[in-house]
Amino acid sequence: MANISTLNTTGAGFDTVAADVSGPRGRRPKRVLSRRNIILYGVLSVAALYYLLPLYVMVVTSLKGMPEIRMGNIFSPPMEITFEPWVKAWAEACTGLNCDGLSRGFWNSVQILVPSVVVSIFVASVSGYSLANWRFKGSELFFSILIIGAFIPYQVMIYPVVIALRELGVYGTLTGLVIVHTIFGMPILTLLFRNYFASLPVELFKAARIDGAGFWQIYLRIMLPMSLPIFVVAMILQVTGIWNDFLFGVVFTRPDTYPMTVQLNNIVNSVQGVKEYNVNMAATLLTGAVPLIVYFVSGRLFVRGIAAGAVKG
Amino acid sequence: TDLEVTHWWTSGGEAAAVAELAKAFNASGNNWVDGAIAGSGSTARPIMISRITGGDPMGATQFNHGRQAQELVEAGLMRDLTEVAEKGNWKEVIKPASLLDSCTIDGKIYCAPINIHSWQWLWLSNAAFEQAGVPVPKDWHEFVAAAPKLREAGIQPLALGGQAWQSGGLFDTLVLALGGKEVYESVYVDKDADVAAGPEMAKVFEAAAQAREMAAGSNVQDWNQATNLVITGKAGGQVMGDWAQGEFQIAGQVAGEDYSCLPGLGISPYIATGGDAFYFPVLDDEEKSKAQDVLAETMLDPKTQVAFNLKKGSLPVRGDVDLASVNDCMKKGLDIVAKGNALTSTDQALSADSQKQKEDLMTEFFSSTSLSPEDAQKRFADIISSAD
Amino acid sequence: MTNSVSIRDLSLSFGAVNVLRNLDLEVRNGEFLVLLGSSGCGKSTLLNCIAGLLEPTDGQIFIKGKNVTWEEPKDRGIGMVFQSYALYPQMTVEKNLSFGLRVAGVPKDDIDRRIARASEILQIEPLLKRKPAELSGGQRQRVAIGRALVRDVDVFLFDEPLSNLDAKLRSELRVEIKRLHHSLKNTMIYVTHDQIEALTLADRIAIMKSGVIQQLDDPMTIYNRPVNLFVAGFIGSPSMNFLHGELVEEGGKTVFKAHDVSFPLDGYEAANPPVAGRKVVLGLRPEHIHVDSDLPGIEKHEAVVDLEEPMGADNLLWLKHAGHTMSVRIGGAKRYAPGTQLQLSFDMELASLFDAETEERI
Amino acid sequence: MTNSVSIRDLSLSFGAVNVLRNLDLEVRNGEFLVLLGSSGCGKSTLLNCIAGLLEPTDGQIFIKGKNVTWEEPKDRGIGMVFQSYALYPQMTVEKNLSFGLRVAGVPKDDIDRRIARASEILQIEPLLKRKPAELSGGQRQRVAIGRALVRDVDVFLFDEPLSNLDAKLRSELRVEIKRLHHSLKNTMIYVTHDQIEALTLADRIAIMKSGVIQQLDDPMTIYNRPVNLFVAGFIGSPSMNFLHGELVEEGGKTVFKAHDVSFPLDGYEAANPPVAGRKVVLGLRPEHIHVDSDLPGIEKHEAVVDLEEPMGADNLLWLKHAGHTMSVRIGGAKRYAPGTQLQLSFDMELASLFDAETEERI
Amino acid sequence: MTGHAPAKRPNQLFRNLNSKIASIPMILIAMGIFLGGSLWTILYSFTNSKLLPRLSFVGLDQYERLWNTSRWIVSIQNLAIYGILSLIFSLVIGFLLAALMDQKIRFENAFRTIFLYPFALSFIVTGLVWQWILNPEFGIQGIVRSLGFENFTFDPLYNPDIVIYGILIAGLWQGTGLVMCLMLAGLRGIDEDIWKAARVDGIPMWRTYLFVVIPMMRPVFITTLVIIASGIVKVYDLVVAQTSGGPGNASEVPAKYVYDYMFQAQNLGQGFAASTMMLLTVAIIIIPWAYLEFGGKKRG
Ligand SMILES: Nc1ncnc2c1ncn2[C@@H]1O[C@H](COP(=O)(O)OP(=O)(O)OP(=O)(O)O)[C@@H](O)[C@H]1O
Ligand SMILES: Nc1ncnc2c1ncn2[C@@H]1O[C@H](COP(=O)(O)OP(=O)(O)OP(=O)(O)O)[C@@H](O)[C@H]1O
Ligand SMILES: [Mg+2]
Ligand SMILES: [Mg+2]
Repeated sequence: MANISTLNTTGAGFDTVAADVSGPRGRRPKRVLSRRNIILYGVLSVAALYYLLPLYVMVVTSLKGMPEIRMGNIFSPPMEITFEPWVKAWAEACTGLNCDGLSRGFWNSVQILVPSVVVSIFVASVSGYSLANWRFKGSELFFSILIIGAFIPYQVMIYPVVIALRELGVYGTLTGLVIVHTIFGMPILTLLFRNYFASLPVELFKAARIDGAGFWQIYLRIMLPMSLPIFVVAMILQVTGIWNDFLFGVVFTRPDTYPMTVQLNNIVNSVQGVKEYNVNMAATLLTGAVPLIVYFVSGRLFVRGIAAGAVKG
Repeated sequence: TDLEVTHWWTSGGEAAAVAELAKAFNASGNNWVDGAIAGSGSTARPIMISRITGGDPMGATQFNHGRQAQELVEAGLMRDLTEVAEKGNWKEVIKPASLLDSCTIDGKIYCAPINIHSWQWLWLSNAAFEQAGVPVPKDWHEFVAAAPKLREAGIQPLALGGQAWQSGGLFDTLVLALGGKEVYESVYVDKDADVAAGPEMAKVFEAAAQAREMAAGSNVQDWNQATNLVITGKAGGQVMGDWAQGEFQIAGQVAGEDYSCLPGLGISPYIATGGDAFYFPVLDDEEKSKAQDVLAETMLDPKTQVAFNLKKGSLPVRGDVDLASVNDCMKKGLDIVAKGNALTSTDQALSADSQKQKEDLMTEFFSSTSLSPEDAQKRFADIISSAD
Repeated sequence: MTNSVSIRDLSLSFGAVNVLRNLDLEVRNGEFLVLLGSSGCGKSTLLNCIAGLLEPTDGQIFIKGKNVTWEEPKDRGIGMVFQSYALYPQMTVEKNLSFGLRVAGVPKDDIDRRIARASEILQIEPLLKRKPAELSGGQRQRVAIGRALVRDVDVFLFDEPLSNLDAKLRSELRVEIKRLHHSLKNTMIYVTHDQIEALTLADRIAIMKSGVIQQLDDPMTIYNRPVNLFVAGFIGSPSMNFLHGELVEEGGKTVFKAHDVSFPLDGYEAANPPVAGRKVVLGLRPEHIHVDSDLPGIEKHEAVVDLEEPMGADNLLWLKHAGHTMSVRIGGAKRYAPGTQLQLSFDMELASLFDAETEERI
Repeated sequence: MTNSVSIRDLSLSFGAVNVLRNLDLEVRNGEFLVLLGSSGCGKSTLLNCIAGLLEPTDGQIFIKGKNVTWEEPKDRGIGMVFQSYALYPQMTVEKNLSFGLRVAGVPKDDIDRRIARASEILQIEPLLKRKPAELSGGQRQRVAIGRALVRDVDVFLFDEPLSNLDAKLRSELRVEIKRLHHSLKNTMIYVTHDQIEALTLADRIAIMKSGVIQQLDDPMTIYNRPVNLFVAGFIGSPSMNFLHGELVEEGGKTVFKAHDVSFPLDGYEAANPPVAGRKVVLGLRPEHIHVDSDLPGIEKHEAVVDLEEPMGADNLLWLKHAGHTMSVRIGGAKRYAPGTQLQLSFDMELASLFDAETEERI
Repeated sequence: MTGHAPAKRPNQLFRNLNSKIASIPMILIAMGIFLGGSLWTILYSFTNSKLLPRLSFVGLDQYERLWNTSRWIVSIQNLAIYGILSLIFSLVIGFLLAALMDQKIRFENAFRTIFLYPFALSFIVTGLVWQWILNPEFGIQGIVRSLGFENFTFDPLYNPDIVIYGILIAGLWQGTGLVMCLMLAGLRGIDEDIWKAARVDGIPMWRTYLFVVIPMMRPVFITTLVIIASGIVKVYDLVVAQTSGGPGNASEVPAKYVYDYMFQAQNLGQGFAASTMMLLTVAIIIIPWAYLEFGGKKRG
């Protein structure tokens, strides 16, 4: 009685197909170089080339000396690798009278970046949480205005913002700059957070309310721990956005607190006769390093977070 | 005391000149905090204005001499320098007097002019003409005539950077050189739209069309890159203000030997002088205000004037300084100023708005042959008629 | 006996949609009340109103005699268990249980005591250190119940707590919840759309349809004496068989007549004396139709088997009888092939009769 | 009779996980075969292999005698219906039905004819112009079946087609699918984890556990003569009652003894003669235990009611009997309060006996 | 129990008080900056403010002048060309890449990082690099010519007719990675069974993508559209870094016009008028969409 199934199954139809037993069996054999694979990886590789080309050019150029650049073509690898452009970009390049390269701007940027990222993400996440879970009359209206705000060019808003900050008395301070970054990061971040929080089960929120948790307790103890992916997305967006920002950095700071991008602009745009392309490229790479590293480290979470937050509506 | 000074002097010659200013100011026991913003006035100006109107002004800031800062002064945001000026007897020493006039509003002086610039210079590369086998031109007409030869030799006849103000400057130079003083003044100073639409100006536009052909193919953006084409002999010539002088100097070239300069394009005895000036926003801090005064004084100090202008390639604003060490080109300029042949620059004559409109028109004109000289002149006349 | 939860004239609308309409409901102390209704009829909405998670548009809610209409959920003395469990995913089971208490600032040793008690009752002691993701569906549901349990509340609210579980687990947990109620004796309000759950668990069942309670009674009454066609059709699986016909006088007695077949109404307890000539609907439950039985004195009807659905313990026959299809439930042992001829007899005492127009029970 | 689908020695693994292990299965022509098993046992995987949506690691698949192991899904002569319906959401019902045909280049009038036929069979003519979002769950499911129907295939594959529907709809559509099979007479392979569906629909049921078929038989055999403990426990709701004990000699007969209570094995048909001294498990279905019956000559056992679950047509009693809990199904009319003393008698002919170690039926 | 006085409905203002307090920054930003700032801008667009905002009204003068300015017209045309092409190409390329990435390929992480990294770089950097690669002397054109193809011409940044495409190349390089990510997330969200159903129906992969999957990804496309579109309207840095609007004014864009006239020409009124036109365009496109997406459907 042990194997009733096997006894049963080899019944009636066996002989009709017995001759066929030698036919196809198991996995269909696949060639590694099938047409599909060639097209698939071919297209991907060509695309990858297009995306990598500029990076390659930047790296290669930054390692060449000026004479080689003037003669050779931009795609050829350096005949003689020199790190001097990097040193120069980091520590020696001049703008006006200051000849300490990007190094000064780096720390300024960090000092701007950290509070701006933290504050803007905090404000946006709390707003998104309010919008998703604690709607009140008019909240959707404010949100719609925010979303429309995402389309307004920053240049248009500079004047009103300057006036607003002046009235607040924080113009030219770090606080002012943090406020500016918070304002302009608000629309997209709020949209992300709102969608993300709305996609979390409402029951969790209800359960927490019944457990007696209030607005902040639910935010801090229930929502926050569940929202890593979306916070990663927000963090990446803000780090890249704020780090790469030039306009606000220059309008809302002073020379001794200029962020790295202003220094970069100064190096790149201060032409002493011939453009020092190698130094420019080194400076560019140095400036882009922080967001690039953030990307390489948390890129996988980025996609997950996008899937969780951006795509649902 | 620390004093932050913003400016957009970041090219080689300019930076060296600024260093002289800073040295002189630091010698007075203060500290020059450099706030250079690279690019050009168009990048830097909004930042300066935002900061001044935002209530976080710098200690001093460069502005083009002229009408640009007028509203800031009227809004009471700029420091009154009348006392300093009187002490330094600026009214007497500053030549031409029009420079100080444009700093003067309601009888009070609000800025310190630091140099004289003039646009009307043609810079020529001797090497380039040698290579093309033509003598170095003596005026614009010869230059135009030599252009085909230069092309044949693979040399760009006229170097012109892509920034809008360069096209505008080139055109104004042509107006003064080819149209003459009367046309220049009736168009820009009196804003006479009839003259602007008239036959004299039509000739200028014809010449501009020629210049457009000569400039075709110069793929550079910045003015000093264009100058560099001349320095290296890749281009025959460039129409650029006297500040180009600084670049030649840094490159170690000698006027008359390596390069030639033709004020008024070698045709007109006149040049239009404008210049840079420093404004000093009103500050709350007593100490800083004092330092501002010191800086203003330092800027007009004869020694500083010489040191600065030598590096910058511009002319000093004082007629009483000894310029034994100046080179060939600067001497030519000084002579013209001394003769009183200095006219008002378009920066002073036109509002920034009209300037910008004119620049937009010219950059469009110089970059694309699809805009005919006739159409361009029509639009030019419109701008002049509505100019203020 | 005081009522545990009283709902007075409650209305709720989302925009233009009236989800609840002037609803009154009294839940007795210690009662197990089940809200039963099809999807979208407003059960969850009502439960959320009681819990304070939704604000009613109008009306009042009393819990233990206190007007709590505008109270915060936590101040109402209720605990709630959700269909999706709604456990805090990043906390251990223990943390999940204690969260509410910690928020309320209950002393540490009190918390421990309560958790110990709840986890003993629910037999989840070994799970206390795990996170929800490491639990099976049934265990999660138990923890969710535990979360209400530790809070020592007067009223338990359950919103379809078993819907996400598979059939086997569902029937097991059903028994557990019933045991829990027996031992705790708290008031419990339980929402479901599964009638088996409703019938097995409830002291009383409230059957809802588009925001209105149709019948509120104990399970036997609901099953055997539904007040209207909706309730009759809703309860029972497979559904009650409905025969459309009319009442006629036949031999001095009022009988039900449909498709030329007449059913004497002997034994039927009418609420109002049936009037001949009225269009009515006769409802007969599949298990109240007997096949080939030899009960004497009862009229027999001919029918043909159309389809047979063996379900193990029982066997469901779909019959063709005088022009309509009828389902009949018989024991699991007997089998009938499609096409078989049968004799039917009907249990009229257990039948229901409804007015065809008002759909009310006669 | 030729077999419609034959599976030979099929294995499939995802990486290191062996989901299917050397599985053999023959499905007869026109047969309705149900694959039943708990979640994750590999039912869908097997179905996907048959459909050609997954490539087996080893083994062969024949459909209508043709080796299709390496064929594309569309060339296998199969149609498939998914749990989530998988309708193309932006196309009308008609487009949904015709999409595959249009792509295959079937002539226009042929398409129309097939759609007309399918929609008539499934009664979805009025829905043809609607989009899936405008359909109810049951209607969607019908359209999904229609999509397989128009393709005129030999074999229908269903992957839990009713799981997403509510109980009422489920039981209605169940009957419809059964009717469909009666009228089409195609081979159908139907995956479910709902045993009621399996029992009512199947000609034969294959019960799976971790990728291995445990028993393949007709529903009555599976229900009444499960081959091992797993099958016995899996089928039937509420579950079969299991009593752990051993076989002893008593008065010349082998009897089952547990907790000092002995059950004579009169009438039990053992596959192998039972040997005294063996540890065994006795399985009794709830409906095979009789309460207070007056059947003569059968030993009576005392029991106490622990809990009662009225389910309308039946009543489920949870009893305490000699140290273990037992469920008993009785008619819906009789009620027993908890604590009531009862007399039980057992239908040993319908009982099952399993070896405690191998868990196989004795 | 009727003896109990009915509890009073609490003041609506204090309902969800914490939420309202927490939303104050959002409200301030929305109303104060975005709405207030826009209204302020619109108001001053009717004045002849120069360097500083002044309330001396001149009616529609600024608008008249704006629409008579060839540079503005060119800017609008450029934005339209850039916007439409950029939308189409980012969606097409982004989707194609995502579809390829979705084929269970090896090295998925590597490819994704490669496609996405440009997004981490600023427009300034992007503009600079591409300006260089597209430079006719030592960029692609120079290289190809030095290989012997003397007549090869590829100088988009110096040819007024195609300069906007040169900017597009750089813009796409920077932005398609994000689009790819969004699309990939969307594709991963498609029910597996749909694919299976299509295979059983014998529908080729490309048709499944075209007729089944893409229509199902409507929400993803909308989100992507918002993100791309908001970037397009704002495009400024890229142009400045690559061409400064040149050659001539061939690559001018509205945002740059606004900026130049506000700060360089010191004609705030003109800048504000141009801003207002941009705002108006945005509003015409966005408000109906925002209403449908967020206003229409109520809480879930
Ligand atoms: N936030 C809301 N906005 C608008 N309508 C809503 C909202 N919440 C629920 N509804 C509507 O109210 C009605 C009742 O919903 P409710 O959730 O109470 O139903 P239910 O009986 O619990 O159904 P289910 O058995 O599916 O859980 C439904 O028609 C639903 O569409
Ligand atoms: N793509 C996959 N990769 C790895 N493991 C998988 C994959 N698909 C299925 N499995 C595993 O194979 C086993 C069988 O899955 P299958 O979907 O066939 O189960 P099932 O019987 O259909 O269950 P259900 O009733 O939940 O649908 C499961 O343990 C599952 O985790
Ligand atoms: Mg509900
Ligand atoms: Mg499955």
